[in-house]
Amino acid sequence: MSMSSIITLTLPGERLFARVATQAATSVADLVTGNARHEPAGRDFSHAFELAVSEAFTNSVTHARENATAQVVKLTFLFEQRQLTVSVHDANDPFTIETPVPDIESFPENGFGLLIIRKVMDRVIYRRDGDSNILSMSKAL
Amino acid sequence: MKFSLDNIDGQLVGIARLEGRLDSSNSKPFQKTFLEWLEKTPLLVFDCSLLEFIDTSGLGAIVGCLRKTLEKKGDLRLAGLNDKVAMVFELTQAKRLFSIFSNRGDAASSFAAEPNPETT
Amino acid sequence: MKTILAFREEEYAWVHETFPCVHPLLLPLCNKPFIEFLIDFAILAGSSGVRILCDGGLDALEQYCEDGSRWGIDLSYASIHPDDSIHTMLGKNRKFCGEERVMIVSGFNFIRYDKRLDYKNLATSRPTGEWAACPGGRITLTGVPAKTALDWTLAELSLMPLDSMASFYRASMEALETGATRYVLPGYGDEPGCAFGRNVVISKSVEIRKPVSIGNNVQLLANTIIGPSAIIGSNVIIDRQSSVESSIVFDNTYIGEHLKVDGRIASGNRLNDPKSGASIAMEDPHLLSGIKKKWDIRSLPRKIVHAVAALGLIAVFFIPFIILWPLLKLGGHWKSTRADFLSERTDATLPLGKVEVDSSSAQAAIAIALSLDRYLWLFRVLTGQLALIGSSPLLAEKTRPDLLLGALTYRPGVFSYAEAEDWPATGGDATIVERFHLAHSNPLSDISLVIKAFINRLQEKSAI
Amino acid sequence: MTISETSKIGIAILSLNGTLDALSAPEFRNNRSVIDPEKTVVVDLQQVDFIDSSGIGAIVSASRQKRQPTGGIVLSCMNDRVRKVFEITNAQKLFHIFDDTIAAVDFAATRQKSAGA
Repeated sequence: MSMSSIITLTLPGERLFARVATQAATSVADLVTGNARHEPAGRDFSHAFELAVSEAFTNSVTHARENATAQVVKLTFLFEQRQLTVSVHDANDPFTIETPVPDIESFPENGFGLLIIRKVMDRVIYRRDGDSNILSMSKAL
Repeated sequence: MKFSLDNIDGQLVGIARLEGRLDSSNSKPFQKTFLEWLEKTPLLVFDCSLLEFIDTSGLGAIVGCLRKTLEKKGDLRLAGLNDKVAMVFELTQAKRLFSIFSNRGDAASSFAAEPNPETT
Repeated sequence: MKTILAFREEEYAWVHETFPCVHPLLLPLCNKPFIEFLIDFAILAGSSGVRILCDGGLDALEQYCEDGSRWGIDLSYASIHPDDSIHTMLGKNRKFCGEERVMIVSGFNFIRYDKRLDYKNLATSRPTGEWAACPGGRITLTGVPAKTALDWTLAELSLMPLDSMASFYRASMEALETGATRYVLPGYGDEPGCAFGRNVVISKSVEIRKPVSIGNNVQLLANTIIGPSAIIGSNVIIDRQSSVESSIVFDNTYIGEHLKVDGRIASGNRLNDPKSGASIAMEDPHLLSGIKKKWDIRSLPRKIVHAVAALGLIAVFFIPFIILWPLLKLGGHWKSTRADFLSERTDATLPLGKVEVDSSSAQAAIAIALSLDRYLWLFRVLTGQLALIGSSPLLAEKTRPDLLLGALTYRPGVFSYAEAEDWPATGGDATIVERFHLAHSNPLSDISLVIKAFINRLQEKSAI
Repeated sequence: MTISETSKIGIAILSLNGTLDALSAPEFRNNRSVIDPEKTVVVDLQQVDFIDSSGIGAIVSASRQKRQPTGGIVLSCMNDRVRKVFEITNAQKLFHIFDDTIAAVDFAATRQKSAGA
């Protein structure tokens, strides 16, 4: 199927809306997988987006600057050349995606988010655009 | 890399000890140094016991050395190849071109048993 | 009956070091992934469900085996701890085991079995307890036997630990020699001891000495000698005058010219001696060969020939391009995205517009058939930034470690050699055919390959 | 997410239902049986359809608070999607994972007994 137009979703930057973000991600992923959504590969594809968006959204909300007014997180979806890309935009301080893998033996509580994103996605690109962070995550069908 | 001359039964044998790696980064200067050795004697031994790694260009360099030695009616013999280096010689069948000895002493004394080469 | 296959990372840690590109449980034995021998045996013993337990990652394995529907069984996965006893493992999988008889195969071992024998009867009738064992693990049965014991001495079953490169080599050779009579092995062959995969190109002068097993997409070039006892994986090229005897060549390996591979395991650019355990990584882009890298001298005439041919193509396709391009562009069927690609020089990138034509209309189909989507790239050949034919351009963010070793492995082109040979255009398959041509092509053969690539694209598009 | 708690032979069984993510993790984290360092807890994940790193983090941190870190929390009945996230983060190494809750309780009870002895 072809879906080269961009879908945009803007959500308040609050934990409560994480489910809205992940459900949007799974819906879009299901849409592009079409009939394959019931097969293992299709299910993995939409689970990957559910996970990645959940992690990215949580990161955006957790690292939001205090007292920032009208804090929002924007998601864009683009399906092109059999590859789905979701970008998560926020207005937080810059960060890096080159985080070390936490050592599980020391029972870490966090730091897994970007590890998960990198594992389930084919490509993760972070870029700073003016005052916003854009985390683009792509996976080919 | 160390080079020494030994007198073995009246034969002047040059023994070069190769060390570390011989690859594209150092095979050219190696060939230049070799020409200096060759001027001293055409009977040569490469002691490879400290040679850890060799690649195509390193192997090419050693084969080139052999060719130049043979042109001078001498011979280049090898000694003490480690497993990895031996594997490269075997794989490329360069092994067939060389007389290979387990240590430098055997390689050097092997020249003694032969009649004098023609001097150039 | 149910089967549990249990592994501990520590048992196969050596595989990670020696063959890092493959998940140890997928290590190919005679061109068949290790785990499949075990799954075959579980099925032979009458299992309807198989569960794979491991204390390490199973991701790659799961991607390969999926849910087992390929074998007609239920395949599932679970994790264990390295010190779990059989009792604990059964507890952790109580739901899976149910009330049925369970066969537990533990350890990274090669199972010697014979597919002609009736293991199903044996597995249901043997008394509870150990069935076979070796230092690396055992096969155990739990639960009450359904029937009285048969004469089970008839069925051969033994285990061989795969604890080193040497034992892996021995097991592979054993599987090759006992061949398809005992195991289910991949490949086709008219005669026993000779198994070939799909798309194997054999030059006339090649000598094949049984037994051999050859994978998919393999090229055996002139005067090569294959075997006896050669296991050659998929996407492999054995170049002219080389011989492979008593050896294993892994997937995606290029064996250069005039080489003698005897008693070795070659994997990518790594050559291993299973007997001494010695292993050497060739720093050449492909397995050591006598090829002299004289690209700097040869590249100029090549560039001229490519540029002249590109100019010809530009002239020929100017009219179709000038007609179709505006039509498609206006109709929204022509999309161009600009991206940075890796250029031939390792330190530079090359911005290129990648064109995507939506092939729904007739004009679009013609445009694709005529490769007009590549038309603008032809101008890059004139400037020398692209070759007319070479590797598929790679996105700049992709890192290819072997790229640093010199331009021999990568020369971005308008068309790729993989397209000319009609090989799968992505992944390891394409890389290997591109490497071969990058090492062997000359300006003239390049032109004929461009024509081939062009015709392939034409046929492919008209087939759609 | 909802948590329902039962108990069997002295082992607390927490059955989670729904999504275990950043929003619902505190609820799990603050559960009384989870906090108690002496108590061995079996967490039944059968009805958990989604877990992310915050969920994993909550379970890992709960486990750290237990007197026996790799035995204080025993997991059961995770589906494939949940299992994958455990694998990605390598957290499966920290837990004993069962496909049956009763078997998990049996295991936890034996562990507790041998630890107490």
